[in-house]
Amino acid sequence: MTPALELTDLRKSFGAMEIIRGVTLSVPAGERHAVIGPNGAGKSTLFHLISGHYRPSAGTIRLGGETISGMAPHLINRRGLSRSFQITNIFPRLSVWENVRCATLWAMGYRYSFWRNIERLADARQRTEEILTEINLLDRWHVPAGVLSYAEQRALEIGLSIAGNAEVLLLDEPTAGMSRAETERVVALIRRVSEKRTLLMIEHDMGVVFDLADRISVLVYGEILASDTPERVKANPAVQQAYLGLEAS
Amino acid sequence: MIEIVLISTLNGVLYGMLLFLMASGLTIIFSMMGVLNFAHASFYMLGAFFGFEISRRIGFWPGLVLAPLLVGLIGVAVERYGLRRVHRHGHVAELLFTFGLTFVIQEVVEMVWGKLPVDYRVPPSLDFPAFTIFATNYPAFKLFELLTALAIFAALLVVVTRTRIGLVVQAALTHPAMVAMLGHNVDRIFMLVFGVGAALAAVAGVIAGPALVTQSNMAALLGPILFVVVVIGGLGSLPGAFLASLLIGLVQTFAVASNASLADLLGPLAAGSGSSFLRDIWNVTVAQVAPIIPYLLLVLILIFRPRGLMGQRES
Amino acid sequence: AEDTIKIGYVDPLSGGGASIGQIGLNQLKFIADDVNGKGGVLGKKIEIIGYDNKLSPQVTLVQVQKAIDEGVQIIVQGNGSSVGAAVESFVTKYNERNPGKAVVYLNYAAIDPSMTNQNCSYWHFSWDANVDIKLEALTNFMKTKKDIKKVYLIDQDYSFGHSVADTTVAMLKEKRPDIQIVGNEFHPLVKVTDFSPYIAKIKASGADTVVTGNWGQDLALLVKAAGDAGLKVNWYTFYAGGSGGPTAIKQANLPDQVYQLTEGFNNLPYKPAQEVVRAYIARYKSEPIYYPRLFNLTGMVFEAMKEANSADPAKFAPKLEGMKYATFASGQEGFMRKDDHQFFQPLYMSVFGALDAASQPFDEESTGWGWKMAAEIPTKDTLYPTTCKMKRPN
Amino acid sequence: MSERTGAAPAFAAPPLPTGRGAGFLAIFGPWIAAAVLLAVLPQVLSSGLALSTLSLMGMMIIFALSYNMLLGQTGLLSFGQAVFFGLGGFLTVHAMNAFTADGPPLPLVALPLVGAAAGLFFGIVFGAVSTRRAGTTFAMITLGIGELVSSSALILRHFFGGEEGVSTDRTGLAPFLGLTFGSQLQVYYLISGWCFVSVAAMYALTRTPFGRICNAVRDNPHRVAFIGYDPQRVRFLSFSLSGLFAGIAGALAAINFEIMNAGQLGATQSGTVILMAFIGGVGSFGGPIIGAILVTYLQVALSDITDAWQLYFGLLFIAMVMFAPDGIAGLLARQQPLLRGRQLHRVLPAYALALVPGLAAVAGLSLAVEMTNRLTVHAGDGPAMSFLHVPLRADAIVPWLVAAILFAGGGWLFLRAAGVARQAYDEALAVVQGRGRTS
Amino acid sequence: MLSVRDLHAYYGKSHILQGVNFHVGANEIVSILGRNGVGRSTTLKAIMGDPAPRGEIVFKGRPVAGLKPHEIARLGIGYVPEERAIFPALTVEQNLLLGLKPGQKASRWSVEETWRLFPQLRERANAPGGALSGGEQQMLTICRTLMGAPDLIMIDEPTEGLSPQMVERIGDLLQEIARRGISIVLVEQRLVIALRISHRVYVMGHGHIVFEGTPADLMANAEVRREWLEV
Ligand SMILES: Nc1ncnc2c1ncn2[C@@H]1O[C@H](COP(=O)(O)OP(=O)(O)OP(=O)(O)O)[C@@H](O)[C@H]1O
Ligand SMILES: Nc1ncnc2c1ncn2[C@@H]1O[C@H](COP(=O)(O)OP(=O)(O)OP(=O)(O)O)[C@@H](O)[C@H]1O
Ligand SMILES: [Mg+2]
Ligand SMILES: [Mg+2]
Repeated sequence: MTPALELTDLRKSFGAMEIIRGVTLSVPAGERHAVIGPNGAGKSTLFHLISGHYRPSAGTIRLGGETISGMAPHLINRRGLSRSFQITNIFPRLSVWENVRCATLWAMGYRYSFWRNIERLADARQRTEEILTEINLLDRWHVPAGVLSYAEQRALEIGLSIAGNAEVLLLDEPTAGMSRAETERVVALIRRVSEKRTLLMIEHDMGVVFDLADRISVLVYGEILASDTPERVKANPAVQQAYLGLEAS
Repeated sequence: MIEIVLISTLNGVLYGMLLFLMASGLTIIFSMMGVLNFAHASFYMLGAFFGFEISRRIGFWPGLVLAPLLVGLIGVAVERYGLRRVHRHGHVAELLFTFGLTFVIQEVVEMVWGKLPVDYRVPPSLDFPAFTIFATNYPAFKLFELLTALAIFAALLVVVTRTRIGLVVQAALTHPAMVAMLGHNVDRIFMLVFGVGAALAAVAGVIAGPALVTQSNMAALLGPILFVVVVIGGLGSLPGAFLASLLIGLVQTFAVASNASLADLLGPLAAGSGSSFLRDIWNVTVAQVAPIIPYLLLVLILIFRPRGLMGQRES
Repeated sequence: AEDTIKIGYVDPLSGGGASIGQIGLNQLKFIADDVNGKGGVLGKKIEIIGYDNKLSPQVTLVQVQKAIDEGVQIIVQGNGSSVGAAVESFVTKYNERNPGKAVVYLNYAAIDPSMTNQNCSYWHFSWDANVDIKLEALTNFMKTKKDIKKVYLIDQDYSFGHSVADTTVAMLKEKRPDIQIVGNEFHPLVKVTDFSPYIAKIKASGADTVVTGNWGQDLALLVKAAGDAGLKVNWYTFYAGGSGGPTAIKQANLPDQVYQLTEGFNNLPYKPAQEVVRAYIARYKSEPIYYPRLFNLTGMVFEAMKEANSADPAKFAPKLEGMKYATFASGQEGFMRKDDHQFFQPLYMSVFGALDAASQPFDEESTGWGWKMAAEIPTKDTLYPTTCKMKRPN
Repeated sequence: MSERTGAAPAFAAPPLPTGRGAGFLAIFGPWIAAAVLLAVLPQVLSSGLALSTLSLMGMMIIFALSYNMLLGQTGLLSFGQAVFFGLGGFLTVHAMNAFTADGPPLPLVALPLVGAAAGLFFGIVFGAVSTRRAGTTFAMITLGIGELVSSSALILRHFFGGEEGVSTDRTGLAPFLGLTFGSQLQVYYLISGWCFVSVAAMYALTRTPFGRICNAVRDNPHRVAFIGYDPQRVRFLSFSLSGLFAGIAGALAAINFEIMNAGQLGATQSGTVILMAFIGGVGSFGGPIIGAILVTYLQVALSDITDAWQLYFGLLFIAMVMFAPDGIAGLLARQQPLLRGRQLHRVLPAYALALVPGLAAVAGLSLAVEMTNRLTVHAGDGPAMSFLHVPLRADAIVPWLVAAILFAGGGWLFLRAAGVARQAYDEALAVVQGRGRTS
Repeated sequence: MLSVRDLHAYYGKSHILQGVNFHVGANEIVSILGRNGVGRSTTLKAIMGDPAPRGEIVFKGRPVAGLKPHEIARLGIGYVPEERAIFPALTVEQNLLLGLKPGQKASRWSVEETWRLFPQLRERANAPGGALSGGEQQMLTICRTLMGAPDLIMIDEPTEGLSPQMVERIGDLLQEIARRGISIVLVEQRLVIALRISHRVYVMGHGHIVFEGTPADLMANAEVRREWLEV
């Protein structure tokens, strides 16, 4: 079976600095895969490369067997890959409702349609309502997104990334800045939405990682140090030394 | 041939420096504060009229000092009591504010000085030909223009690179509250920057006033050419603006010197083209379009190099 | 029925063109006050109403409509051929579409030849010599100047500039084939701040005479750049006397080198005119009389009204056709040609420079210099045929 | 997950959108009312000037709305909108002249389609160049394009007719239902018909998926790419469609004035449309309509009242930008909850209270301006003048004192009254919200 | 060093802080804990003057309420915001230099010191701040504030987005800062680290302080932890 996502010898340099130094990784369909690693290791950069935000300097990225490296972000998204951002990235002046609805439109086939009344699109409305229920923002639907509290915005960020029903989902630190209780709710949500999808997730919260991930890759200095099951990664002394501190032990 | 090239170069440099003189204040305000200051030309006009008024009472040199000071103060007041309030509503609001200001300033100038040109003269101390090349005189006043432009360039360069004012302003564009919480008085710095920008416009006015025509419509006639200089140079870059001024000055001067047209280039083809519309395009000479070349340059540069010649950022 | 005769003056009264528009309005008001002081016309007072058209044809049309609503049947306009053409076409159509209440357009400065040729209209009368006539006169003058050898043309790149250039070339070729045209330059309208490169070109061409239709800032800056560079040529112009021109010539220090062709200037030795000029200057300080033709215009229209015993354009317009009139500036006779409603009058070449205080009392813009007679071109030397096929109302 | 433990939300959330259409009247009521209004207006305002002004407003409404498709909806600041207005107009004029002679018998009513096509065509051409960038870069490209096109207009004299422009005769075309469009009244109906259709079309456009994505691009173009849309494509489409409607407006201008000249595609016209949109309010669909009506009216009327109109114009804009940055529509929108909560009566007295000293201050200021104007610009007419029908002398001391007192006193009282009004507003709003919470 | 009494603050009409009381002694590390949205960040912002505070704030014996943010900063209060507020267009080094107050030349915390603490940042010295990774931005923002040589530093969620190892480093860093004579107000989500390094802790709920005590007191009080910290 073709892997959902396959990276081959992926590289990225900014000027003279090589940030991603030959990453090779294959994520089978349906897997929940976590990427961990020290700050500045290149995790977000890796996501930027996969989602088309940056162009790789070398190497290939395949999504469902199809090469997507160098494509524009919207083209990659249309091929079924969606992502969230580490730094909240929403539409601040649109209402929560419009935020989510906009994110559903392309996948529902409405594209640049300028002849249909958007309020009449029952399927988009229904999907929007579902998503808002999922992320627990239904009673805030009319509020401009920019007015939401930090945690609510983080939730909306996840909502935007799952609205398009993409096959492959990339989440960049979905629980950062959340309290324990909220983190638990997010974990439950991620578990639900990734049920029949492929999930790639960056996290520093080891609780979350070991809770969710089927497999973990450790990225250090732009290279994959290990890619294995949670237990074995935890036991790996190199990983312990390079990354895990007191908290995990 | 040598004569044309030499004279054109000289004229181009002189014109370029005049442009820089006029644009330096705008560079400061536009590229540092991000304010599309449409009233820049109005401050320039105020400078010219203040310069005229002072020079006919006490003389040109006091005018050169006092007029920019006065206009700078006006700029400070405009920032303090107007622009600061508008700032949070975004760039379009700021732009419209300065747009409204142009109307007010023009009308006030008309009320005070009338609508006819005033007799603003080159000071006698500079009213002589400095040198002559190929029987063409170069007046001392033009050299003075050039020197002032160079001096302003150098001074601004020092201020921008040696102090943190530039950094503070640039930082405040994205996170003004944070800059304040690091201990910088953002409000005052913005006020100063705007005041200095206005004062620089006034310097240009005092100097260009006698060289050009000092009249209540001089602001409107200046048009958007100064934006072209700043944008081609690259937002945030003083050397860029300097370079762009020179470039535009030279390009325009050399274009004027050329009589080539499409018809010359493609002569035989042109004869066949019957439509009068095409004939228009065909027969336009480079010289004819010289003053609109900067706009062409602007569009091309922004398309292919949106940062401008030396800009650090694209906004 | 009304006890006033309303004249609508539609010209720029704000913005860039206001400086000239305002002068025309002041002059009309001056004339109206004078006429009203003497009892008005047909026992009615003359009322001048200014309408600001911001030099835009579209705004002009709205303002003309407004004037008509307010009972104005006489529109006076001059600045900008684009505006003039629009008014002429509007008035013609208006009279066609609204028979019964005629509106007439009295043009004192729009000089595009098309207005009295292919686009001529019965409802349009023109008091300024159009481009063809001016150039006929100018070239007739140049014909006599044997020291002109090389002529350089520099004009604004728009229709008026092109008319000047094309017609000059054609007429000179016919009248003085020996004159060499050493340059024919166009530059964009009011966009040039530095004319030195153009001056360099003129200098390089070896011209002894420059003919230019430039006005306003384009003339002032051109002349200043010439002064700066020390270019010594004679300048033949039409609008050097316009606002800022005299100041610029003085600043450029070009005494007796700039010529201007007009239908009159203040220092013409004609007593009645000089007295009026004095009275005018006393009232509007430091403001020159640019438009002697406004005196001709009003004088002739008032006379036509008296002849027709009516202020209705439908009635007095026929009286204007062919009317002879002693012009304001010199008292010499001019006439309104019936074929195209173009007024013909003597034209004068004047030159700008230091004055002889006794015989030349009027300086310009407080420069101490003024316009002095260079030559008179009698009416007969200004005649130029028209292609107008006038459609008269039956 | 996002349990809010901080301040309780001020409102209970309104019911979710249902997507089921509101009643026929709720949707079409306002449109029918507008159509009726457009139809009967000339009966009420029947003077030639009123009809010309209304016609002018009609085309400017289209123009301002077309501009707001860029600025308000897509977040694109353009300095060259008049290019499409002008080119649409020029092609229409040429079409009119062509059809007059011996071309196909196209009625005048259909000619705005020519403008639309021209606007769309040039929208596509220039859009392809400019919409690759956003923000200031985009703004500067449009500035350059605007300047290039309007400069070329004077150079390419055969197409643009040089300075005079190109004129035409609208009655020369094939009659439509017996109408020749000679009278301004018929032209008014032509323009208002097109205005109605265009406004409806542009409104409908805001309620489509494309319209919403434009809003998203305005808010955060970067993120749009990650929900499947190409922000550049969205900008491009928006720009082209905006050109189309601007072209219609230009065509109507050509029909109305029967002349088109280079000034119509220049910076002044582009600046005017920015003013209209912003003064009316770019935040709502209706804002630019209000702005177009107001600015057009001021342009026509203000210069009659005073020739220092530019000063008042400028001051008005400065005041608007400083105190009502959401435009007039924004001010009105703020009264909406009060109106709906039936609390407007609470604030109206306070507003009136503020209005009186406000007017006094304005009167004081304009008295001073007019007297200055009389003493300087109109010195030749002598110092005797009248202000608000009161005769006075500009060189006397008393009027100046009156002006100073009116301005200073009125201004001071106004500031205080404005405080009161703001408080009254807050209180009324609190009452409305309090009810909203309990219901 | 700092004492806050009956502090109120509003965002528009909503009353966020409803009488907050706490104090910080010299060289002390004090943590303010609480759930999301209870107003911890707002407390720090209000002390910095934005939103405008009502109530009494005394720093080094001087009343601070009513002063402008830059004046407060110049008195010696440093603030590290939750959202980091890195200046994206400026380089890392320029970001640091902006931490220096006007007129201030060098300080106890120099650029060199930053490079020593976080060698990773030195490599990025000339990269634009906006290009930094989330964690690097966090390091930079703390160092930037330290450059201004504050006497008291208020840090909002410094460990957000940091790897476990780096969390440890930050903990050590905070202790070192305190040792150098700088008082610290720490707003933190991670109990482990907060409890490890704090001298005293406050727990906040709904706009006011609901618990005050030592870390040990808090560990002993299961009820507070359950009700106000959800753990
Ligand atoms: N545009 C860029 N230019 C220069 N350097 C960059 C750029 N983008 C990222 N980097 C550098 O690449 C490195 C990796 O950054 P990245 O954001 O991928 O880290 P990360 O693994 O996500 O870290 P964190 O956990 O802190 O978010 C960082 O050191 C960063 O400074
Ligand atoms: N700019 C603002 N405008 C309006 N309300 C705000 C604003 N900032 C914060 N709030 C509200 O104030 C309350 C307190 O916010 P604050 O950021 O202080 O919480 P916190 O305790 O720091 O929580 P978090 O863990 O989310 O950072 C929240 O309900 C939030 O929604
Ligand atoms: Mg990251
Ligand atoms: Mg917080």
